[in-house]
Amino acid sequence: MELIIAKYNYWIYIMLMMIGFYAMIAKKNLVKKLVGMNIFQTAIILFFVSTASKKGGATIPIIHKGQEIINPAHYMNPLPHVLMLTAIVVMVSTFGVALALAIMIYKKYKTLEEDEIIEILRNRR
Amino acid sequence: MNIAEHAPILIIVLPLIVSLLNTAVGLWKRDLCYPIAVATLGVVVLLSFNIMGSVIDAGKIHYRLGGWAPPWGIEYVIDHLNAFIAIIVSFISFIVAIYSKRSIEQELTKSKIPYFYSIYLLLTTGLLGITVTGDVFNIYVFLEITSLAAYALIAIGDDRAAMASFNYVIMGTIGACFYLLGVGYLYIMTGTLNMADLSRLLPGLYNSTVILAAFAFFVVGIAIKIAFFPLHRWLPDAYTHAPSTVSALVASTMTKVGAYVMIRIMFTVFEPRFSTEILPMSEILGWAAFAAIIAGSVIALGQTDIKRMISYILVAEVGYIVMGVSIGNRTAFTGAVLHILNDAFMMACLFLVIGAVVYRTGTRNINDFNGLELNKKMPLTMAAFTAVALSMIGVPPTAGFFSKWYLVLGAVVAQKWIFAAALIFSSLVNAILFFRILEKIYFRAAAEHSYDDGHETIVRNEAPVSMLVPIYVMAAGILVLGFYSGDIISKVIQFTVPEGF
Amino acid sequence: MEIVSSIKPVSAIAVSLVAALLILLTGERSRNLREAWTILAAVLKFGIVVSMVPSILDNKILEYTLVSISPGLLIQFKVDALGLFFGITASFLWIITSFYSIGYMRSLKEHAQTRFFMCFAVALSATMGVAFSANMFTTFLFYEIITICTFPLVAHKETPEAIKGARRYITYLLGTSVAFQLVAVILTYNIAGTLDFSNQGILNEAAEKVGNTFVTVIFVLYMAGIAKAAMMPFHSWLPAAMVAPTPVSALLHAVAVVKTGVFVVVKVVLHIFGINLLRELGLGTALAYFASFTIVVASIVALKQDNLKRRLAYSTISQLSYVILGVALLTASSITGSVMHIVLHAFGKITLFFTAGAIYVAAHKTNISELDGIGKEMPFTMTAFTLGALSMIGIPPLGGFLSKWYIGTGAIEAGQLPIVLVLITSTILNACYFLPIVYAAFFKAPSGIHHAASHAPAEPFTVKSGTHENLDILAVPLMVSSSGTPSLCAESHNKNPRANSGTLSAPQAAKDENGGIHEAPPLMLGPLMLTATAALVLFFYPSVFLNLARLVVAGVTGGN
Amino acid sequence: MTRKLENIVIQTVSRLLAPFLQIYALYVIAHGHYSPGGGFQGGCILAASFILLVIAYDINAVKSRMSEKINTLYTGAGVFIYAGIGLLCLLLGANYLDYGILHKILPVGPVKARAMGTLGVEIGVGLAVMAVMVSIFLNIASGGRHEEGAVE
Repeated sequence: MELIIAKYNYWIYIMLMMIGFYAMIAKKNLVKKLVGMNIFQTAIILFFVSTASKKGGATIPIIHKGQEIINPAHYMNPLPHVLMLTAIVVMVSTFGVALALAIMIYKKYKTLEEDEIIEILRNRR
Repeated sequence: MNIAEHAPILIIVLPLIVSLLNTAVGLWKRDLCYPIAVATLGVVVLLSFNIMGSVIDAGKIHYRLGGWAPPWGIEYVIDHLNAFIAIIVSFISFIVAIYSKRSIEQELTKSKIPYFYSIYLLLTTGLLGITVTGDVFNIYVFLEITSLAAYALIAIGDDRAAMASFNYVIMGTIGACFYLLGVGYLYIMTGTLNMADLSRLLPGLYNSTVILAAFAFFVVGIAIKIAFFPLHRWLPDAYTHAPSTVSALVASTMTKVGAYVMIRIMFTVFEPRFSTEILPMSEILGWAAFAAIIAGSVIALGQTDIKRMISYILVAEVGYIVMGVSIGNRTAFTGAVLHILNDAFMMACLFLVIGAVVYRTGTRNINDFNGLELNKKMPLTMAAFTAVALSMIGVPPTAGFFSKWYLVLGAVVAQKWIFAAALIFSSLVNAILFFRILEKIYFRAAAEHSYDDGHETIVRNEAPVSMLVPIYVMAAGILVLGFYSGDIISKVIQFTVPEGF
Repeated sequence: MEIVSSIKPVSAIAVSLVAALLILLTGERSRNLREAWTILAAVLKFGIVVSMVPSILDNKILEYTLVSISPGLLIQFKVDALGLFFGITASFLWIITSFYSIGYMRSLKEHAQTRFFMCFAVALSATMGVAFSANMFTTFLFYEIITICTFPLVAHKETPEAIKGARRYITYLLGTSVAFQLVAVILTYNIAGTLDFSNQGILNEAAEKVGNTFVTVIFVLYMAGIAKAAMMPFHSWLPAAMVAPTPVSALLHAVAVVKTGVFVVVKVVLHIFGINLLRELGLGTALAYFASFTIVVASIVALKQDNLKRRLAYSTISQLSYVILGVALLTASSITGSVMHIVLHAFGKITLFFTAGAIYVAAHKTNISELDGIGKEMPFTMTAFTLGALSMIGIPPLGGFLSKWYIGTGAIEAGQLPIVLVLITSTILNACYFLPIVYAAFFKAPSGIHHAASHAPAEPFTVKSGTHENLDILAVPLMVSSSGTPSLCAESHNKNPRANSGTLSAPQAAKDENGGIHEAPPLMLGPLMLTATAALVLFFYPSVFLNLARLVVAGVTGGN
Repeated sequence: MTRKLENIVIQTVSRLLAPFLQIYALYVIAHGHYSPGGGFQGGCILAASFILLVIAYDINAVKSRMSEKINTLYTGAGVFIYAGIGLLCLLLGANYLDYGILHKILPVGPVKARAMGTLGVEIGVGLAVMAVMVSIFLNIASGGRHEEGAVE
């Protein structure tokens, strides 16, 4: 129990990730798959960002005017945030491409259900 | 500005800028996109040779982005292995770009052509980025640039391409996210993303389960990206339905670059000792590679679509490379790196040839080849195909033989007989596969004979020159590279072998 | 042994490669020019090969390194006596075959002649490569090239049967070489660190290190991997490959391909393992008995073949094992014999194939049962056939006798009397399946043309190295077995072979005299008469080959 | 998507809100180099303002201002600004993206020049991100019919 509480951020991210993973693998609807993908990626972003925080009122790393001594303990680690910014960009682009593909698929098969599409492809062959 | 000094960044920035300029140019004059793209890639090829030259002369190159010293800034580190892969990637994308003109004009609407070249250049940017960077997170970014470009390029293929590409998106994203998780765990434990820094800090942490988990995430993530058995399902679909130009590019470079990342993670970020002893990933990978080779070869036997067949062979070839890496001795590793080169050439050439055939005849079905009289219609293309086929089987003196030689020898040195057996088995299966096709191309049933003292009824319908030249560059590479493998090994590959092998 | 660097071996290989290119470029535009390239290359090649003879007889070794793949792994050529021996045979027979195949292809109006001649030239190139290679790596390389470039030749007719045959051909040859030979080569390289042929063998030290079982496994892999030698059970590609046009069968399946196979076996036995090691392990004897089995069984199978070419194919299988048998006995005489047999069988068998092709072209007959009385239609062809058959059986004064003699002597030297028995049995069987053809051809017809001539008796012969007491003992069984063949034998002797020699333009003249004569075109007849004659002449003047063979033996046994 | 949502309240509010959104976006872009914010975030907000207009009105309202052609040009220009500044550093003799060197052409010291260089990059990134976001949205919202010669 203590393990769960002490590291709750990890538990949350793992749960989210598994939800997303489940949706990506098991859902038949393509858009649901994409939603799952988004949850999956968000979970990872959450994980990264949560690792950046520090206990004891750490804040964003902005240097106030006149402040001379910089104590790293007072600031959150900005690097994971920056990394995740990049990851978000990647995520958005992936999502964009995936949606575009979903639209293409819909135009072609008039459905977004995977099994129906497979059925159509099989009949076509 | 000293070009040689800045070559590592130029090979990335140049295609990146040109890729977006190209879309703008495309609005103004569509026909300019092709020459611009080809010229850019030509310059990139020269630059990568330049890099290789400086690496051979002076050893590792370090390039600090923005002048920030590592581990704070992003650093590009180039040693023999990077330079080698960079040359392969840039050269193949250059050659395939030359080829692309005619086949893309046929497969794509005119207004899309600028975008095609734009994405094409982006893909190259991503691949080269993965190759030169010395930062694990940077690899992720470039990996995703590459993948995104590939998703888009594959989606413009035939009418089933969209679905194939969609599955690829799902799988590719899972792979990339696993990789990202690996990066995250490493960062938590060490606080750095720089490869050199990581390799310095990690040995003290080798017993931590977090590091083990990170390593496992890395390997699985990359395994998805390179379509390593049993995570290969997306690849045959995607590569089969992609336009032929794209198949040629992605099949020959993406899996190779993925394999490169695997080598980097396993042997640079982590020490060979870790990958082979502490977490016996090598052992696992070796057996998975064994399964990949067997399964890839056997499934390929059942295919009638030639592109799909080759895609499955590619799955087996990926198995070759991973097996060579996982055997873990100097010879096998040499074989694996050499095979990266040879397989890139072979795959590119195969898909280019098929592209030319599809361009002229419109069929990819092996059974249709029987009546096409391809040896009369496209004798030059078919000659090149024969050369590649022999190389795939591993017939000396083609290039494929030499890498296979090293791989089998490596397996034998390591006394892993069953691995050697798998490699031999796959050669034999390839022999069946390709001779079946060659037979269909060259020998027809007797009823269709035209004794050639009369007039030839078959019109020669050779692929256009812009396709033929790239095919021949590749085929010539396959025939010639074997003879130079001695030089390649002594000048380059022997320096890529990790210490401790 | 003096080692001289020389470009000659490479040029001998390159000349037909260049020719192949020229043939391809010329194509169908000018057939005469295209064929001229073939002839020119053949003659040139032969010239180059022959020009190496003096230096080799001088105890020199010509060497040339083409490219180095990695340390200890070179593509290197080294001409020694054995290689030259094989080189001369193959290049000489190429000249003859070229003429023959031009005649054959043109009279049958075959398709894809450019491909045919091109592949032919490349095959010869690769054969030279095998003959002159300095290490097992180079050998393997050219071995594979031969397989690949003869594949189109076998499938030439492109009929379903041809494709089926070619498929079996490639399956056996490529399959075994990749699955077994390559593994064997790699294992050898792994434990010995080198692949260079050496007179003492290269595995001696390694054998102590890795143990005898391992070496035995390698040996078995080699023997299984060299399917070109057509040892049972990897023999069935050879009959299957008989779907090829006859010139292909003649040169490739009597000379280049199968002889490459046995040549590589000889190389492996003598220069990879070495006589001493094999003796120690007793592998030589095992191989000898294995080969014996092939000899006898293939001969028996040949008996019931009705297709002429198939019968010849089984005969080849059996004859090839003679070479292996000879070398497996590991004695000086037997090795001499087996090396001699490479060339003698080549001349004899090529004659037989040429005649088979001639019969097919002139009379369109392929089965033995149809050949009754063909002797009067095609007297010259069938005479040559007779000569070839006699040489195969090993009846003096034909070349085949010499090699059998030496092998037999070797068997006695080695104390392997069962092998002598095998030789005798096989000789009888050979007679059984060849002589009926001769009989049917000449005598089964209502009015046969009798080549009445006195039988040339076996001339007294002297074998220079024959200091062995049991020569006479061996001579008797061989003679007896030849002449004791049921009733047919006497007839086969009743003509003077020399009367027909050198009659290149004979058919036309003959045609005027006998309306019944319907011979094959002169371009085909010439070569087959020539080789038949050669089979005969070689018996009387074997000196060049014999000297070379002795050099080989002297090398591997450390001089005698 | 082409169905019109004729709602005067929404339309007016959106129209009023858009400029403020854009100003805010510019602020985020301009402060990226020394406080939270930056090109990507700003670019997204900028794009959001256009997307808001699409939702409130319809696609054509925005398309007339942000055609595919202009989007493409903006994207190209944005990346060119970003990479160009990096290359400028190269030309001036420093490493790629080493903005400190820009003091040679800017009337400020190396430290300020670094800040200026970063600002320039943020602007480029913001422009590109805005254009790409709008472009993605328009394309997907119109189901690929946004521009002629749609992907088939």
